[in-house]
Amino acid sequence: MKRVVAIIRPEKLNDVKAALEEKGYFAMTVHEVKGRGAQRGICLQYRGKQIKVDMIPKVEIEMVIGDSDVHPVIDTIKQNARTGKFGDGKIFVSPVEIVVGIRTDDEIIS
Amino acid sequence: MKRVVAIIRPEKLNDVKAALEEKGYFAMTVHEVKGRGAQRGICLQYRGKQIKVDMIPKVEIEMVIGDSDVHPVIDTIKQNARTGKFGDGKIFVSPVEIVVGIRTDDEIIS
Amino acid sequence: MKRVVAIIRPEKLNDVKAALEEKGYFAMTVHEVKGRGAQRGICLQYRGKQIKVDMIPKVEIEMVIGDSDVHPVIDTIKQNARTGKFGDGKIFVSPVEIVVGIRTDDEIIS
Amino acid sequence: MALDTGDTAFIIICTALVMLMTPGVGLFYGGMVRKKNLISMIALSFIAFAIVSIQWVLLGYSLSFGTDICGFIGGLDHIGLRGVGLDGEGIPDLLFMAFQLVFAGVTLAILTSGIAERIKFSSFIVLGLLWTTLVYDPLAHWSWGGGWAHSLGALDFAGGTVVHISSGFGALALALVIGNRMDYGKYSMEAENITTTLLGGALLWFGWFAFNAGSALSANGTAVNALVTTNISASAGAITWMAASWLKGKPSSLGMISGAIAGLVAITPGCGFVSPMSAIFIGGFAGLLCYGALLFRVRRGLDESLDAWAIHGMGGLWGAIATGIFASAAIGGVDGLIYGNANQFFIQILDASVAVAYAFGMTYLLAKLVDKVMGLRVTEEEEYVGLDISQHGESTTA
Amino acid sequence: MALDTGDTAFIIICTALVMLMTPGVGLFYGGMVRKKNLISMIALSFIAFAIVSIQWVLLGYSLSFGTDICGFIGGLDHIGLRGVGLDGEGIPDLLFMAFQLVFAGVTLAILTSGIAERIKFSSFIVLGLLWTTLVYDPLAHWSWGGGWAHSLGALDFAGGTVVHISSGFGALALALVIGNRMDYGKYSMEAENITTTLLGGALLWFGWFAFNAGSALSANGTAVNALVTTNISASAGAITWMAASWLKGKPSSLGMISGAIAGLVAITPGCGFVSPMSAIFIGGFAGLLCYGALLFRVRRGLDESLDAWAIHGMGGLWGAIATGIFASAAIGGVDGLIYGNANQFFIQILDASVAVAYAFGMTYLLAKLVDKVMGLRVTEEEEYVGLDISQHGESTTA
Amino acid sequence: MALDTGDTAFIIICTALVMLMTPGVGLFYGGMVRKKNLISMIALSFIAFAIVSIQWVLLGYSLSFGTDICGFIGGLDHIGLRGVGLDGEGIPDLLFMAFQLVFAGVTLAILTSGIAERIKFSSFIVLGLLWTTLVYDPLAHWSWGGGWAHSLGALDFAGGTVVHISSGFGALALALVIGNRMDYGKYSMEAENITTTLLGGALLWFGWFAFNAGSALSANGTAVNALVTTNISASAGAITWMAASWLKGKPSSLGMISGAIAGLVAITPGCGFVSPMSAIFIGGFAGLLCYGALLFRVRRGLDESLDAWAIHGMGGLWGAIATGIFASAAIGGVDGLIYGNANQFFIQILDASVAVAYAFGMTYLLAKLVDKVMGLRVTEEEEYVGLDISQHGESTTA
Ligand SMILES: Nc1ncnc2c1ncn2[C@@H]1O[C@H](COP(=O)(O)OP(=O)(O)O)[C@@H](O)[C@H]1O
Ligand SMILES: Nc1ncnc2c1ncn2[C@@H]1O[C@H](COP(=O)(O)OP(=O)(O)O)[C@@H](O)[C@H]1O
Ligand SMILES: Nc1ncnc2c1ncn2[C@@H]1O[C@H](COP(=O)(O)OP(=O)(O)O)[C@@H](O)[C@H]1O
Repeated sequence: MKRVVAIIRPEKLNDVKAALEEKGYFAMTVHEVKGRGAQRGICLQYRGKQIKVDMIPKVEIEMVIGDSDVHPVIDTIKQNARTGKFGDGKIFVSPVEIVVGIRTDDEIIS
Repeated sequence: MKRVVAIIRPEKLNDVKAALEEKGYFAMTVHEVKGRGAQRGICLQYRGKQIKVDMIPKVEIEMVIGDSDVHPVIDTIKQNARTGKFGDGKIFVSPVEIVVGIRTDDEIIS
Repeated sequence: MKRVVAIIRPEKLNDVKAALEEKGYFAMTVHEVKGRGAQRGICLQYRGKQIKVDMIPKVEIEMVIGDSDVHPVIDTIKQNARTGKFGDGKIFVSPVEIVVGIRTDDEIIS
Repeated sequence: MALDTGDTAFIIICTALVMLMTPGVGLFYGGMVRKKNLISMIALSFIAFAIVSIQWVLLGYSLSFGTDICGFIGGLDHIGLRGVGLDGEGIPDLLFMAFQLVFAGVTLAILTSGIAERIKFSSFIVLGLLWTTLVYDPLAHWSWGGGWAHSLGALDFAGGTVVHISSGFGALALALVIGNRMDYGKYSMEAENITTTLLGGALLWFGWFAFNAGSALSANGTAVNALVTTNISASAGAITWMAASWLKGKPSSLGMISGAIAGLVAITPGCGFVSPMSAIFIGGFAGLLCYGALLFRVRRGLDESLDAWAIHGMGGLWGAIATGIFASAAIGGVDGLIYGNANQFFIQILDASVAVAYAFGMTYLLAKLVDKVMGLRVTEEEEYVGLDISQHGESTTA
Repeated sequence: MALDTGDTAFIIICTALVMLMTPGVGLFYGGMVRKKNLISMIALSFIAFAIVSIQWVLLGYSLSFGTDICGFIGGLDHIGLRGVGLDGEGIPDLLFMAFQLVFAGVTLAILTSGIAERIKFSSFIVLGLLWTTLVYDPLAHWSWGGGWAHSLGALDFAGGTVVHISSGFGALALALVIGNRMDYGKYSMEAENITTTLLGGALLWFGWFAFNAGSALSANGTAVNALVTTNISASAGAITWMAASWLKGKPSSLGMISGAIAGLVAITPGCGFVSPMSAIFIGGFAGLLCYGALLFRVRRGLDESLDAWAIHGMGGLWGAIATGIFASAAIGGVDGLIYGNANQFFIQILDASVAVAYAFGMTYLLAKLVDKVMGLRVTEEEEYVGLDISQHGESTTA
Repeated sequence: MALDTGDTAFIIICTALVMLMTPGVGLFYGGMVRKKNLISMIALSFIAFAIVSIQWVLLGYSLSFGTDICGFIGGLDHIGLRGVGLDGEGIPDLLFMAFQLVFAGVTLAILTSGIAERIKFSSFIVLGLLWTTLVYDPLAHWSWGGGWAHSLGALDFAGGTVVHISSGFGALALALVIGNRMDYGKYSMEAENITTTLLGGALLWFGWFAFNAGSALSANGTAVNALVTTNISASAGAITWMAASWLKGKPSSLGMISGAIAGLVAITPGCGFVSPMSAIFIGGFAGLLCYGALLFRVRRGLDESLDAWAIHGMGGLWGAIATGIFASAAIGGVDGLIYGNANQFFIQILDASVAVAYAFGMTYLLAKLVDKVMGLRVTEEEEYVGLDISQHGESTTA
C-alpha cells in the first residue's frame, strides 16, 4: 500500500475531489495547512519595496491506496489541480506497511 | 521505528488517549482533519432527494514508536475507537528511518 | 528523497524558517497541531492538587528533500528550535518514493 | 395623561435593547455547543424572534392583553392590533405592544436550551408557535394582562415568572421529552466557542438594563431602582458562582457569566420592589443556588443542555420568592416578609408554583404532541453530522 | 418651539445606534467573504465611516441641507458647520446634523458589497469621498433637504431611496466596472464565517429600530409606528426568504438573515406612512423579491458579491413603490394607491426611477474615473493572497 | 427642579451603553493577545466590572461623591448608598450613582492592558479592589466630587483625567512592576484575533457616545456638542494614525481602530467645552501622538502590552491640555488659551500632571504590595501554557 500526499490550492479541492470520485477513489483525509514552495511565495510590490508573502494557505490531501492505484491517482490529481502558475503544489508518495480498518478489524499488510 | 497514524472520531479521542496512557504510550501529535471513507460519507434523506455529507471532522493521531510497540498500540486504538458504525476510521503504519529529539539531541536510526 | 517532519514550539517557527531559508531550504508545509511528549505535558500546581495540561499547541513542519540534505536540515532545525526545556519537540525522517510537481509535471522517483 | 416624549423615547430605545437580547441568547448558547451546531443555535433564536413577532401582532398580544376571560386568558379584541393605537398614557399603546413583543421573542429563544443540538428545525417552528400561544401568552395575561395572578396581587416586575420560570421549566420538560443528546455523558461536550458565549452574555447584561428598567414603562425613579438593583444582582451572582466553582477547581469564565445571568434572572421579578442592598443578597444567593441546580442536573444525568432550567427556571423561582421576602413599600409600594407582610410571601409562592406546574405540564404535552405528529428529533445520522449541515446546509469556521 | 429633552435624548441615542450599523455592515459582509478578506471587509466599513464623518461636517451636510440650489443640491452656507447651532425645534440643529451623518456613513459602507475582495484600499478612499459627495449628498438633498423630490411630494421616511437605492444600484455599477472576482463562478466562494454575519445582522436589526423610528426626529406616535412596522417587516422578510429557499433545499441561516435585511430595507421609506398590517405584506414580499433578484444575478454570472443590489437596491425600489401603494393618511398624513391616491403611487415610481438612474450612472462614471486615474483593482497576486495581507498586512484567525 | 423624563431616559440608556464598553474593552484587548489568553483577557474585564459594581455601591461612591474631606476624598456619608435616593434635580441621585458606577468599571478594565497574558487571576481581584478604591475613587473625587481640582477650576468633562490618565499611567506602572512577558521582544506576539478587536472597538466607539454625551447629565445642547465632537475626533484619529502608519508600511486595521480610540480618549475631557472644528484637530493630533508614543514604548523594549499607556495615558494627557487650549466660552462657558485664557491652560497642565504622578506612583506602590504579599505573576509554566487554561481551566476555538 502507498500513502499519497498531495498539497494543492484550496480552491482546487472540489475539482480534485470530484475527479477522484469519478475514478472510484473516494476515501481521503484532508488537512488545512500553510506552505511555501521553491519559488519562495508570492512577491507583492509595495510602495517601492518588495514584500514577500510566504505561508499561503493550502490543502493537503492524504490517501492510502493500493500500489497499482498510485499512478491513476497521481494523474487525476495533477490534471485537476494544475493552473500553470506558481503554487500549484506537489505530490509525494511513500510506503505504508500496515493498514487497519477500525470498524471492520481487517488488517492489510504489504 | 514506525509511524502509526490513526484517523478516528473526534469524540473518541479522550478514550483513546486515556487507554494509550494506561499502557504507557504517552507521546503523540494530534491533527484536526476532515475526511471521508470508502462508504462515502453520510447520506441524509432530505425532502425526497439524498444529500451526501462527505468531509466529516476527524482527528488524526500521529505516534512514532518502536517496532515492537506497533501491535499493542494498534490494538489499544482499535478497541477504544470502535463504535461499530461507518466512520470509525483507519490506522496506517509506515517506516521511520531517523528520530531526533530536539532538546536531548539524541538521534535514533533504525 | 526523504520526508522530514519536525514538531516544534510555535514561537520558534519564525527562527527555524529564517535559518532554513538562509541555508537555501525554502519549500515547506506547516501544520498546526497539538501534542504531548514523553515527559507528559506540563504540570501546574493548583491549590494542592496537580493539574496536567497535555495537548499543547505545536507546529509541525513537513519538508521533502534530497537524501543528502537530511542532515543539514536536521541540524538547522535542531539548533533553532531548542530552548533546553521540556517540549522542544522531535524530528522524524521517513522515505519518499515519488515526488511529483503539479505545475511542472516532473516526476522524481527515488 | 398625554404622551410624554421622555417616556416614549425611553421605551422605544428599551425595545431595541431588549430585541438585541434574542441574538444575545443565540450567541450565548451557540458558544456552548459543539461547533457543528453553532449556526443552528443562533438560527433558532433568530427564527424564534421572527415567528413570535408575527404571532404577537396577529394574535398573541390580544391573548395576553385583551379583555380578561375568567382570569385565564385575554379576549380576541386586539387581534391584528385592532384598537391598539398611537395614543395612550405616557407612551402610545402601540409602543407598549412592541415592548411586550420583544419579551415574548426572547422567552422562546431561552427555551431552545432544552433541545439544543438535536431538534428538527421544522418541528421547532411548529412547537414554538404552539408554545408562545399556549404557554407564554396565558402566563403574560395572568401577571400583566389582568389575569388571576394580577388580581391576587402577585408581583412580577419584569418577568421572573412570565419569562424565566416559563422558559426554564419549559426547557426542562422539552429535554425530558426529546431525550439526552446522543452519547451524552459518554463523551465530554464542552463549550467550544467561549468567546461567543461571553459576547452573548455581554449583550444580555446590556439588554437586561432595558428589560428591567423599561418595565417601569416610564423614565422614573422606579426605572432607576430597577436599573441599579439589576446591575448589583448581576455582579453579585457573577462573583458568588465564580467563587463557588473556584472551590471545586478553577474560576472559569463560563461560571462567571452564568452567575451574572443567574443574578439578572433572580432580580427580574423584584427589581422595582426591592432595595439595592437587598439586590446584593438576591443576586449573590442566585449564583449559589443556580450553580447548585446545575450540579444537581448533571448528577441526575439529565441533558437540559444549556441550563435554562438551572439558571432561568430556578433563578426565576428564587426571584419570585425573594420578591415576597424583600419587597419594600418605600420602593415599590408593597412590603414583603422582612417588613412583616407574610401574605405577600405566600402569594409569591403560590403564583410561582402554579406557573412552574403550568409551564412544565403544558410544555410537556405540547412537546409530546409535536413529537407524535412530526417528530421532534433529527435522525441519529443528522445529529452526528451536526445541525448546521443537516438542518441548514451550512458550516462556519467561527 | 423649544428644545425637548425627550426628543433630544431620543435622537442622541438613535444616532449612537445607527452608528453601530456601520461596523454591523462590516461584520455582516465580512462573514460572507473568504477568510483572507475578512479584515479587509470590516476595515472598509470603518474607514467609510471615518472619512464620511469628516466630509460631512466640512462639506457634505451643507451640500445636502444647505439652501436649495435649483432643486438639485444644497448651497455652501453650512460649510464647516457654520450656522449649525445648539438650538432648534425639538432637537438642536447640530443633533439633526449628527443623525444625518451616521446615515451617510452607513450608506457608503453598504456600497462595499460590489467591490468586495478585490478593491485597492487607497482607491476606495478616493472613490468613497467622491461617491458620498456626488451621489449621496445630492440624493439626500432631493428627498430631505428641500430638493425636487421633496417639492414633488415624494415620500421617503428613512432613506429607501437616499440610502438603499443609492448604495444598491451604486454597488451594481461598481461591480460592473471592477469586474468579477478572479475565478468567480469557477470555484465556490462560500461564506466562511457565518457567525460573524449573523452577529452583524443582529446589530443591523437593532440599529434599524433607531434608523427608522429616529427618522421621526421626535419620540412620538410616528416614531412608534415606524418601530413597529420595521420589526414586522423584518420578521416577515426573514420568514418568506427562508421559506422560499427551503423549497429549493434547506432553510439556511443566511437566507433567514438576508430576508430580514430585505424586509428592513423595504419598510424603510414607508415605515412612518403605512400600517403594521401593511408591513407584513411589504416585508414578506421583499423577502421573495430580493431572493429572486439574487438568483437572477447569480444566473447572469454577475459578481455583485454580497448582494447589495439584490437586497438594498431592489428592496429599496420595492419599498419606495410600496409606500405609494400602502401609505395611509391616518398614519402619516398621505394616502397611497389602495386608498385611492394613484398620484402618490406615480410620484414614488418617478422618484425611485430617477434615483436608480442617477445612482447607477453617476457611480459608473466615478468608478471609471478612479479606475483610469489610479486603478480600482488590486493585482492578481494580491487578490490571490487576499486583501487582509496585501492591503493591510494583517491576518486573523477568526 | 423636578425630575425630567427626557433626562432620566437619557441617562438610564447612557448607563447601559457605557456598561457595554467594559466587555468592549475585553474584546478589544482579547483580540490582540495570543489565542491562549483570549478568554483570560475578556474575563478580566468582566470581573473588573463585577467587583467594582459591588465596591462602588458599598464604598466607592461615597469616597468619590461623599462630603469633601480636605479636597482629597469624599466622606463615608453615602456608604451602602445611604442617602442616595430616587429624587434629584433632573435625574434621580441614584441614577447619577449608577452612571458613575459604569465609568469606574470600565476604567479598571482598561488597566488590564499592562498585565495582559501574565497576571494571576486572584491577585488581579485584590489589586483591582485596591486600585479602584485608592486610585480611581480619589481621582473621581478631585474632578467631579468637589475635590481640589474641581475647586481650582480644572475641566474634565467626561473623564480624560479620571478615567484615561489614571488607567493609562496606572497600566504603565503595572507593566514595570510585573515585568515583560516571557520572551517578549524575542518572538513576535502579534494580534491573533483581529476581528474580535475590531468588534470590541466598534462597541467602544458606540458606548463612547453615551460616555461623553451622557456626561452632560441632561439631554441638552451640551450633550449634543459632546456627541458631535466625539465622533469627529474619533474619525480624525482613525485617519491620522492610519496615514502615519501607512508611511511606514501598510494601513493596518489595528492602526485605524487604535487611532479611533486615541481620538475618543483625547476628546473626552474637552467634548463639552470645545467646538466641532477644534475636535478635528484634537483627534487628528491624538492619532499621531499616540502612534508616536506606541513606537517609543516599543523602542524602549517596554511591554505595556496593549498600549493603554500610549493611547489612554498619553491621549488623556493631550486631551486635558487640549481642553485648556481649545475651550470656548460660547460652548461650555470657559475659554482656553486660543481665546486668551492662558490661566485655564496652566490649570489643565497642573491637574493632569498631578493625576499622572498620583496614578503612576500609587499604582506602582499597590502593585509592589500585592506582588510582595501574594505574587502578581503566574509561574513560567502557566504563562507558557496560557492563562485560559492555567487560570480558568478553559480554552476556546475563537
Ligand atoms: N519540498 C517540499 N516539501 C514540503 N512541502 C512542499 C515542498 N514543495 C512544495 N511544497 C508545498 O506545496 C505548496 C506549493 O508548492 P510550490 O512550490 O509553490 O508549487 P509549484 O512549484 O508548482 O509552483 C507549497 O506551499 C508547500 O506547501
Ligand atoms: N484510504 C484512506 N486514505 C486516507 N484516509 C482514509 C482512508 N480511508 C479512511 N480514511 C479516513 O478515515 C475516516 C473514516 O473512514 P471510514 O472509511 O469512514 O471508516 P469505516 O470504513 O471504518 O467506516 C475517513 O473520514 C478518512 O478521514
Ligand atoms: N513519539 C512521538 N510521536 C509523535 N509525536 C511526538 C512524539 N514525541 C514527541 N512528539 C511531539 O513533539 C512535541 C514535543 O515533544 P516533547 O517530548 O515534549 O519534547 P522534549 O522531549 O524535547 O521535551 C509533543 O508535543 C508531540 O507533539
